[in-house]
Amino acid sequence: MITTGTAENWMENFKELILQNKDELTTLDQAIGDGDHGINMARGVQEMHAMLQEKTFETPGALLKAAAMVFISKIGGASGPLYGSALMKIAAEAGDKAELTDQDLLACLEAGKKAVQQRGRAETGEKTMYDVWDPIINTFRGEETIDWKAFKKAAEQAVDSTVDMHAKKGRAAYLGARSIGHTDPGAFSSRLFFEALADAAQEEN
Amino acid sequence: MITTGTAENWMENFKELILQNKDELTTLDQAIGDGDHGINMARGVQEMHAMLQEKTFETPGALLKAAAMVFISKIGGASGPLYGSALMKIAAEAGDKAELTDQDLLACLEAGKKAVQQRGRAETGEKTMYDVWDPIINTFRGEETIDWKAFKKAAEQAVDSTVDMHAKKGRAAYLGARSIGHTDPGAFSSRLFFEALADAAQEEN
Amino acid sequence: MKKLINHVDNIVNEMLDGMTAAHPNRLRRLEGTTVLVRKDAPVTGKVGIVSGGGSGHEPAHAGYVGPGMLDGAVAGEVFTSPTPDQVFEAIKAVDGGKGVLLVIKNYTGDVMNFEMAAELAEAEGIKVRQVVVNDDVAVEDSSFTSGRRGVAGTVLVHKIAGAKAAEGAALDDVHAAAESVIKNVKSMGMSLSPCTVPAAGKPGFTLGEKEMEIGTGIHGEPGVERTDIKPAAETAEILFNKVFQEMNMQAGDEAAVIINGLGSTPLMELYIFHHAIDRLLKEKDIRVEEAVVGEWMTSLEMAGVSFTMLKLDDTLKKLLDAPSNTVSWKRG
Amino acid sequence: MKKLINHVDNIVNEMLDGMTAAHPNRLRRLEGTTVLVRKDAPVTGKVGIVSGGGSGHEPAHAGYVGPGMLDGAVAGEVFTSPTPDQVFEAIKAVDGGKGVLLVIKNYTGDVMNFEMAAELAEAEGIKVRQVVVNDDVAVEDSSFTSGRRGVAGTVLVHKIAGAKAAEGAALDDVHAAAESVIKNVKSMGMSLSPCTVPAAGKPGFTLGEKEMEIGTGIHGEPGVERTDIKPAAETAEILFNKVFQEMNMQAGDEAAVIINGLGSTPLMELYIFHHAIDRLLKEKDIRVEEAVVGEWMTSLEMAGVSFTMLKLDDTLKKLLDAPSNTVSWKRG
Ligand SMILES: Nc1ncnc2c1ncn2[C@@H]1O[C@H](COP(=O)(O)OP(=O)(O)O)[C@@H](O)[C@H]1O
Ligand SMILES: Nc1ncnc2c1ncn2[C@@H]1O[C@H](COP(=O)(O)OP(=O)(O)O)[C@@H](O)[C@H]1O
Ligand SMILES: [Mg+2]
Ligand SMILES: [Mg+2]
Ligand SMILES: [Mg+2]
Ligand SMILES: [Mg+2]
Repeated sequence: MITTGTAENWMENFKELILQNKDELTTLDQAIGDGDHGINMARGVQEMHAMLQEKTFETPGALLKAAAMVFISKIGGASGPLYGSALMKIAAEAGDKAELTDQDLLACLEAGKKAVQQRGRAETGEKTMYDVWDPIINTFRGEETIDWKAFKKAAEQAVDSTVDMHAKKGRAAYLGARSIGHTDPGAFSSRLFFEALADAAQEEN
Repeated sequence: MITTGTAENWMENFKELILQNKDELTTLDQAIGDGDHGINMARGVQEMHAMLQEKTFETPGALLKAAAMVFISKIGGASGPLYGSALMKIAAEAGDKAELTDQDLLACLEAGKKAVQQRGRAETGEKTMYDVWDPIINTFRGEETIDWKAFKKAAEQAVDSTVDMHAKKGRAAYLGARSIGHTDPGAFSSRLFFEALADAAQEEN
Repeated sequence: MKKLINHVDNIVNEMLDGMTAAHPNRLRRLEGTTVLVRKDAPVTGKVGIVSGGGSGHEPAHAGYVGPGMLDGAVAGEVFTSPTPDQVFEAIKAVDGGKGVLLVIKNYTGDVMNFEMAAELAEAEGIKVRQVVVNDDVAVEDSSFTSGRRGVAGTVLVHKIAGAKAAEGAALDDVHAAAESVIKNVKSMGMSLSPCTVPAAGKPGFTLGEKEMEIGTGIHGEPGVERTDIKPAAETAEILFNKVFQEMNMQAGDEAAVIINGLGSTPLMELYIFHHAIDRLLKEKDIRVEEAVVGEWMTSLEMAGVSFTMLKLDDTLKKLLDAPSNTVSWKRG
Repeated sequence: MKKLINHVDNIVNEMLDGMTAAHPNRLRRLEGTTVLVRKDAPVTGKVGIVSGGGSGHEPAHAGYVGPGMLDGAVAGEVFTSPTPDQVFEAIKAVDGGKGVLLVIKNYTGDVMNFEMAAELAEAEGIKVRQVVVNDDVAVEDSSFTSGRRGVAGTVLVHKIAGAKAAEGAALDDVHAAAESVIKNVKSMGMSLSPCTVPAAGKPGFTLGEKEMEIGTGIHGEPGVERTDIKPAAETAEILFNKVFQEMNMQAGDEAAVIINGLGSTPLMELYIFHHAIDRLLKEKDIRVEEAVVGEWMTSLEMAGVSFTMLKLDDTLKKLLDAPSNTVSWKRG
């Protein structure tokens, strides 16, 4: 069950996890990108945190939409539009419901996944964050309730699966086969995104 | 007694000494100048050597004039005009004599010293090559024959005397008091110039 | 990291204010944004041209804002695409009624952010068209990937689209001129040393004392090959051959050429590099009226050079030679 | 030492050929020399202007050869004054019958070599006058020493003397215009990292990871003070205050300002530096129409910046704004 409070915890947990892993994200991006993913995400979550401190929201959807706007206008790079578009669609799917069941939530995440796919013109196996979004949502699609431990585990495995991939999208694609052997930074931050959600949802229960 | 052969040996000895001390000269110039004195002088003596291989001369004066022209046109920087002007005046003073007595030679060196002074607007104690030229020529002025060992010793002492000087001319002057404690690079190369002469003259005897 | 900066967080802001302070009669900053526009923007009856991207490539892009080139430049954080809202502000500020062309360097982030901005602008009834510059032949071309990067050739797109717009051409024609540059321009770079994104505090990659990297991107993206350091002439040959092989050029053709320093390579070395390029051009009998040698699309303080060649026809040449009066590109 | 070069001995030669190859319609190399002159030199009925010095300061001096500035530039070895015979060749090639002005930076070597060239030219009946630029206030002024160094302010002497000559003025008047710049221009620099003379193969000095040097010369001559690295704004204040204090300026006066990168400092940082300078100018109420920010008088790949200020009167301003069309300085 996702309330406005859960949504807020989700975003705040995400902030914490990003800040804790900022250097790691940057290091990953230095290996196969341009070394700013940690910096970009940290900027975004800090701005989002500041916004959440200021405003109050009636519904999860309203809160997530506001978060989406911050991500879109504060991150830039590839990750800004991707997380921004995903959250925007998640919020749209959430509509003005005061609470979301796990099924509602899965529908939201499905919408978010599609946004990542469309905005990034991403396919599976291209070594991007989509390789976390897609398998997770596929795994839990149709479930009544989410097993949050399994959810986190799935996110972790999805990240690991990017190591052997040959990048086809994003900056890592410029490396061709040299991209193999590295974890995709956006996949890693996406795992944090889902981990933050799992932690928030578990607290709730 | 300086013959054309002695003059040639003088210049060839100078070449050898410069090349042997090229790095030392550069290091000295890095400390209080721009780090090119060894490079400049090496370029000059190599070109001079090439010229001497090609041409033959009737008199010491003719040979030294040709050496002067090479120095003027190949060294540049401060040292080019200074050594070039000095050798030009030395050559002019030598005139077309086939042999120079020690007294003739001292008159030549006196002319060379004046050229350094005029071209560089140098005074004693300003921490330049003039602080080698001036004391050496003063020490031996009026002597009938030159004691070459003493001559070399005097050159060495003159160089050492520059260490404590506060530079007033040349690049080292920009350092003000920070120039104190360093040997002047042009003084060091001038010592080599006089050492080369002493060695050539001693061989002769 | 040794940089002449104040606070890491304030770099882009101070840089932009420094630019308007230096060039108050040319540039104006849209308040509360990271957008610099022509002092007199919008120019009524002229297609507006907006470009931009991450900061750290100066003089790109603000150095090319002015009559005959760009109307607005949007600056992101260092090496990070600007956000859609900023690009949108630029579009609104330069639209003189004939629509706006966006010149985007082909990076996923730039493409997505500019695209979102275009969606916002179109929703407000502003005509927007986009071109995506992808001149970097170091990257394999493929329709299955995000494709080739946009690098120094972008400046020629600015120049030629800018000249077309200055003629009073319609948006579609300005768009076509830009596309025709993109079709005919290729570039490739190399680096001798990396650069440090200020907020990261450490270099984006490392190179040994005797190593160089061929094909490095302008954000320090790793290149295609790491080799022992080579003489300038040999390096020039590698870049030239790769670029030339991707172009459809014959003896007697005319080209524009940019020798682009990436940041800390002295002009002296760029001219030594061009000396080698010039021979290769003469061998192939390619005519170049004047090579453009300097820093046009940099990577902070990276050492290295890129080589750009644009095949010219009469139309492109006329537009290239047309007057422009910007801080960093003055012609005619 | 990582440089994009071929043989150390051939650097200046290839650079000069690279310049004429890049700019064949602007520059011509006098055969067998290290002199570049205007393509159309000598210009009959115009005073010729020759400058030059050691190489490694590009775009100085060849980048300033062209209509409205220099007629010839003489290149020495890296950081080493050119020789009298080379300067003499330049003088002969640019004398259009009205005599030649030599613009010399105040270094013992430059002064002596140019002076010898002037003697040679006068012996052949060419009228020659000289000015010696000494704008670097990092060095104490004194008539007992060789005095202050010539640095980036030299470019303003080229510009203003060049404009005067372009008007058709007599040698004495061109000389007077140059002297009036020299009297009113002051500069000071700082460095964050040293540079390596290619033939030396190692840096001219060393600086710790957290050190900077105030007052460094453009040949890597040690500066006046070594301190912990400071924020850009504080660094700007040190340079500005020292320069300002040596000038005779009042609130409301007008000045020309150059923010000069020494080689590897990104344009981004130069604008951040200027952002700080701009505030100081406003505090003192000094008007600056447009600051010149870029690389004008470099020191190979040294990191650092210099600040130059010229007090303007109506005459100087008119000459500064007059058209010039050289590779690196285009106006009007
Ligand atoms: N086309 C794309 N589709 C989906 N995700 C993408 C795409 N391109 C890049 N990404 C994701 O964005 C991440 C990089 O984000 P970031 O470093 O913040 O942006 P940038 O690449 O602009 O520097 C990559 O690791 C990848 O997961
Ligand atoms: N005005 C001067 N009078 C006499 N000697 C000088 C003068 N200026 C410089 N020198 C000499 O020249 C030397 C430097 O020569 P060099 O390094 O070749 O030239 P540069 O200073 O132009 O780089 C100094 O060490 C000094 O001995
Ligand atoms: Mg990145
Ligand atoms: Mg020296
Ligand atoms: Mg980025
Ligand atoms: Mg020197």
